[in-house]
Amino acid sequence: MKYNVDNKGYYGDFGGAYIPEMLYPNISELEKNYKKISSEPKFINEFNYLLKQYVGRPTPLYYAKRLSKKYKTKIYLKREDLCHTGAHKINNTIGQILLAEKLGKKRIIAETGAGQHGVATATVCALKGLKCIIYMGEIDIIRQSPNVARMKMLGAEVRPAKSGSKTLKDATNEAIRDWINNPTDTHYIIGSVVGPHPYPDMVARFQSVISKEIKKQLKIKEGTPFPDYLIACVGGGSNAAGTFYEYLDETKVKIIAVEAAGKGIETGKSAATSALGKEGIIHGSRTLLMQTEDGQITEPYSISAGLDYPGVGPMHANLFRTKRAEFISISDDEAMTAGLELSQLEGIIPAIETGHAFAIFQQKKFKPNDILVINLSGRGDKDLDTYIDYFKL
Amino acid sequence: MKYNVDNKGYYGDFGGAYIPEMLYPNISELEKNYKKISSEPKFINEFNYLLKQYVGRPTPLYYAKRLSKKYKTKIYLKREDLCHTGAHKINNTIGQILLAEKLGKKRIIAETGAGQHGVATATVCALKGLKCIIYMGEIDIIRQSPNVARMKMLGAEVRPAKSGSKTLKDATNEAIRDWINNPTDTHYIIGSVVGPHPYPDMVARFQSVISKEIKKQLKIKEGTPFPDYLIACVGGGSNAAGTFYEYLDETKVKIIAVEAAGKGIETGKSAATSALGKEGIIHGSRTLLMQTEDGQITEPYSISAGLDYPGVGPMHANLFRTKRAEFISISDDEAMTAGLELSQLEGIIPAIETGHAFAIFQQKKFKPNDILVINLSGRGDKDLDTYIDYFKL
Amino acid sequence: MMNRIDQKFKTQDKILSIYFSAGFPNIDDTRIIIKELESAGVDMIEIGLPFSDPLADGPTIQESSNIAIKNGMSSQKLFNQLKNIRNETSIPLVIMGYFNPILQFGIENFCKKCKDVGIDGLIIPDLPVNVYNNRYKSIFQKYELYNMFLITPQTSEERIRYIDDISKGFIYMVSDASITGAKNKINLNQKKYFNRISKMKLKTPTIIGFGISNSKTYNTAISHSNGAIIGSAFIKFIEKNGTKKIKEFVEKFR
Amino acid sequence: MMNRIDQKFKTQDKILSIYFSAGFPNIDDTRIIIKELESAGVDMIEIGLPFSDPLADGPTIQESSNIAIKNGMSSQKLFNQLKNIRNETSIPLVIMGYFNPILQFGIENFCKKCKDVGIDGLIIPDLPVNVYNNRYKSIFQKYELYNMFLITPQTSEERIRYIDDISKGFIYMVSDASITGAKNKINLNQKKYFNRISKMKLKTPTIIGFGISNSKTYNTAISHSNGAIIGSAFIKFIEKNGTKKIKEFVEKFR
Ligand SMILES: Cc1ncc(COP(=O)(O)O)c(C=O)c1O
Ligand SMILES: Cc1ncc(COP(=O)(O)O)c(C=O)c1O
Repeated sequence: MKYNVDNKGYYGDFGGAYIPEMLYPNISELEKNYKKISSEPKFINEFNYLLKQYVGRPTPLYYAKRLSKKYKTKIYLKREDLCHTGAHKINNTIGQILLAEKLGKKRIIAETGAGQHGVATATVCALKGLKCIIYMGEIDIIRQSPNVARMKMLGAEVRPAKSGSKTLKDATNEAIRDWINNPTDTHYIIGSVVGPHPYPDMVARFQSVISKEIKKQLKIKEGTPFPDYLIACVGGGSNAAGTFYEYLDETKVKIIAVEAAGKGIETGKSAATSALGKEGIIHGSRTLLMQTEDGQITEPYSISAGLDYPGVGPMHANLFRTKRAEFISISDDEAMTAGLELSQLEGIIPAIETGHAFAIFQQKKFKPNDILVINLSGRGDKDLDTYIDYFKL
Repeated sequence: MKYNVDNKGYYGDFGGAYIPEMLYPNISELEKNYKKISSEPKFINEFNYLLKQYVGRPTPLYYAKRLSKKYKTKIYLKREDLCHTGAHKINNTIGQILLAEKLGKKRIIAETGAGQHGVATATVCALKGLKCIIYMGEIDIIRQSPNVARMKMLGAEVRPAKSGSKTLKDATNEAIRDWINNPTDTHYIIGSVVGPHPYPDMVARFQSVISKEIKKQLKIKEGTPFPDYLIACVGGGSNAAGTFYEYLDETKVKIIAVEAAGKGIETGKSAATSALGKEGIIHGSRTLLMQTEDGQITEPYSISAGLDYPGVGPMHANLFRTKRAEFISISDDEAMTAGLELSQLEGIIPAIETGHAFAIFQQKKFKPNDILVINLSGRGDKDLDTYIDYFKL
Repeated sequence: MMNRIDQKFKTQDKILSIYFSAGFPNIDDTRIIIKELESAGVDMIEIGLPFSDPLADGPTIQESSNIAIKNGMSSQKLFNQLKNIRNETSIPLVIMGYFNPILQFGIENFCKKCKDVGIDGLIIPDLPVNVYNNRYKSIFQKYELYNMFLITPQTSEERIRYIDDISKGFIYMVSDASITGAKNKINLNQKKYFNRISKMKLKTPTIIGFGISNSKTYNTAISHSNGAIIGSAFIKFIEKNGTKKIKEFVEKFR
Repeated sequence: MMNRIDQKFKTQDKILSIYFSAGFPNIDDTRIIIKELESAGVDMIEIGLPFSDPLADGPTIQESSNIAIKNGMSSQKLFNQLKNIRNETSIPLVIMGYFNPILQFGIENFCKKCKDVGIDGLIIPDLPVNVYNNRYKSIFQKYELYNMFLITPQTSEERIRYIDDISKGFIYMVSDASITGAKNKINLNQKKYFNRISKMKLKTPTIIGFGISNSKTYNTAISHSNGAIIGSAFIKFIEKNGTKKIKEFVEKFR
């Protein structure tokens, strides 16, 4: 596949594993094993079993009647919000926990922004009886407090990341430091298609179930597996990677990746990596990231904790550079408005991350016959306080 | 069916429609139409379509490995927590909103305790673009605040019920009063198998999808559609009714209904209707209810807003009186402990209502070969504050 | 002996009936209120048996019921209070109460006690016509108690005819699609409804209740029916003024 | 001319190397610290180029990096400060920094500037051996810069041999599975690891770093290797005492 990872771990210019030597044994253990283990029938069976019986897959591809009517086009929602724990994140944690088990790991660490990945990780750790430690930025601990409570209920320890912007980037730093300190018994479950190879590819593979299902479901509903547009929000890019995966090389399917503009691209309070980023290294991966001229990583800003990240996964950096995908920046205000609209038109309260994808209609028009698939990456239960404050409900 | 409703609207001694004349036109309109409309192919198709594509049905019947191991028996969980909005309640609201649409109603009212039914009602109203007003006890508004936020996001108006114990019973009174005041344009979506005939039967029918699915799923997993035990918590009794429905007359399947003992049956702070109740009339139905010698309805107590109701549906009153079901009372403490245990053993945080069903293991032993199906009626997102406070997490 | 209700309607064209919650404001006000009402010239009295969850009542009656229950009111208590009431008054007395407390007391027992103390009829808003007919009618008849039914603007003509047919005493015309509570006005739709019923020429007398609060609404009501019932407005009055000035209240309607 | 690092290892058995974050505590302390360290008798200096997200560093170095960045430190600034440093000192100077700032500066440009000011080598923790080999080695060689690699207790024997093979200057032995940060003790497992490496008789000198904080840990380290690097402990010291008493700090290790 042209737009997928090559056998060196790169997507075009992007990717690779820019890691300190301390992580070399872990990363190379993974690199050597992830494809082999995850293609064993036993693994596939258990993965599929859990996705079906535990996560509740397949998630519906739901035709959004009232939204379609309003925007005069055909809109399907891929309902990842219906996954156990409320977002696509669990597809990946199920895969990785099985891998960790096979690798004999006893202790799991993860970073989290919105807390969805933290909850998804704590969940699979409870399921498998493994010790679980979640790093989360201090600011995110406050703005996503329901998810902090969930992690604790699930028996995980939540450790605050107090450095930098105290958000996702810093939580990731802390998780990596933990891994360096605990190289033998610990598996680090990264929550998006970021980090050193093989993480981006591994996470994308586990998330690819999303586009596999879309293909089948759309075929039944529209007679073709190919929509005109695929639309997903991009923080690190895992829900987008899952949505695009099977369509990467089907160039007749247009791909739109939606980033968080925060208070606006020009305001210095933004997380729109494609618009503001340059090539560089973040968290072990060569990709696009927001940085100063000197190469210091910029502190991003978005109202949505899950998009508040100064980089994107290397797959997306490549989709941007090669123009395979169109990148669109959505402001806090646009995302919030879209979240409220989806709630009141379709009875589905999206995560604020997801709200960004639905704000596409504020910037782009579609034709009546266009078939759109928007990934409804997660539900908004974690964001209720933010919504209520914002709209003074 | 012996244990199901008769053609006069009674379950044995219980049921009927003890309503003020002001409600007669509404109730008789419903009574005349509910079976007819809900058995039209168009209705069935749309109901099934929405359950599948919007709600995410069928919900899995998940074999709880670690829980089974701990309690040395075979435990299946019916995953209603995976339904859109997080509980079984939406099965019923989907059915009723379609009915309301067919009856030409423009305004929807509902009562809610835990807020799950309120959210499920607000959701289907958003989906159909209908005005929605939810009555909720003042105390429940506080202890289930996430659900209040969700209802507001969905465009519903939440009206506090300030009388009596300020919980579910009082919210139901207020909703009935609203209906009396708005007899023509309004449909009242009752959230459980309570209220005047035809509500108990109508709600049970819409919820019966739960046991229909269990039958099919268990057949595939265990070679028989018949478990040894069906277990569900009972507030009004809708999740239990849905779980038991297809098995009511299969007496080889033992039925256990779990009630909220609150601080203990003897403490005066309880909601264990079967243990404490006597035959009487509540909310238009002849059933078991907690009351004083003089026939004043007692203010119930449970830590769980959805079980904090002084009555049970007439179906359950009859199952109790005829001994078809075994009724078990679970205290606040037992329910909370069971909720935490399920979270940490299976990675599923249940609603506190649901936690009561899982506390069965604190009171009852099962044999290694017993097949148990427990209805996991809802997820615990709405209860996080209560859990965190209780366990000082 | 003819039922006092029938007697009243026979001898009088327009009836002023007052509702109060037994046990409110004070537990022992029942007899006082009845006597005051009678001496003020009221024609009929509805004694409210308080219930914790009065579905058809607005805030005023709900609140008075709660206080009455807290004061210790109950079916037994009420019967004790009414024990020798017929030595003192011959005004028609109707008990209005929800079904559950009556059920707990025992229907037959309740009816018997009613007869013993001289109650003329019952209004049980949540005991529907058909349930009454099928299950309880014979008991009521045995104790020579009338059971009065309600009709509302939504009640179909057919059902009104049916209710008229089986009714004794009077038909309680709920003035509006509403729960109880004092209102200031009777609107055009209500008048149309009153006229519609009026034209049906029912055999049973009709009394209009719910929302009758002042002489204006009262006069409109009685101009379309055989009488009117005042509830919430009276309860508010005695809440404020106690039982001493009941005459003042009643005079406004005469 | 022989690389100053090689020269140092040739002439001296055990090497004391000190790490500091350039721009900390004050932006213009760089030259002062270098001169103070040299005159205190230190053998080699690692100049930390601060980075916003130093993955392999503990709180002390993270904090000093943040302050340095706030003070205005950058690659260009550092090169400006080091412009005539070779007029003043001949101590081996190594820049230790993360890859992204170097990449932004331009690898070739960075290497050229290093050569211009007289830097002897680089330690880039997040530039892995194979990436260096495949993409950047020729540039480093062109500017006669050594690139030093790390090994850890988890590094396999095979990989150590490989690293030894391609290494110049020294191998940076990370003392433990850990990020940087002062520790009080070297434990038995660490000693076993030091012995294991020692027995491998590598061609490249080894220096032990991470967690060396006092004379005890220092002495243990140098008894198993060719030297030790002190970082966090030194940063804590100058944070507290400023740049005036650097001699005091260094004396403790001699
Ligand atoms: C619901 C939801 N959508 C999207 C994201 C962004 O992550 P990614 O870009 O990896 O999908 C998050 C992150 O937490 C999320 O919770
Ligand atoms: C998750 C859950 N389970 C159970 C109940 C109790 O209701 P019922 O007995 O009607 O199922 C509720 C009520 O809100 C609920 O939210």
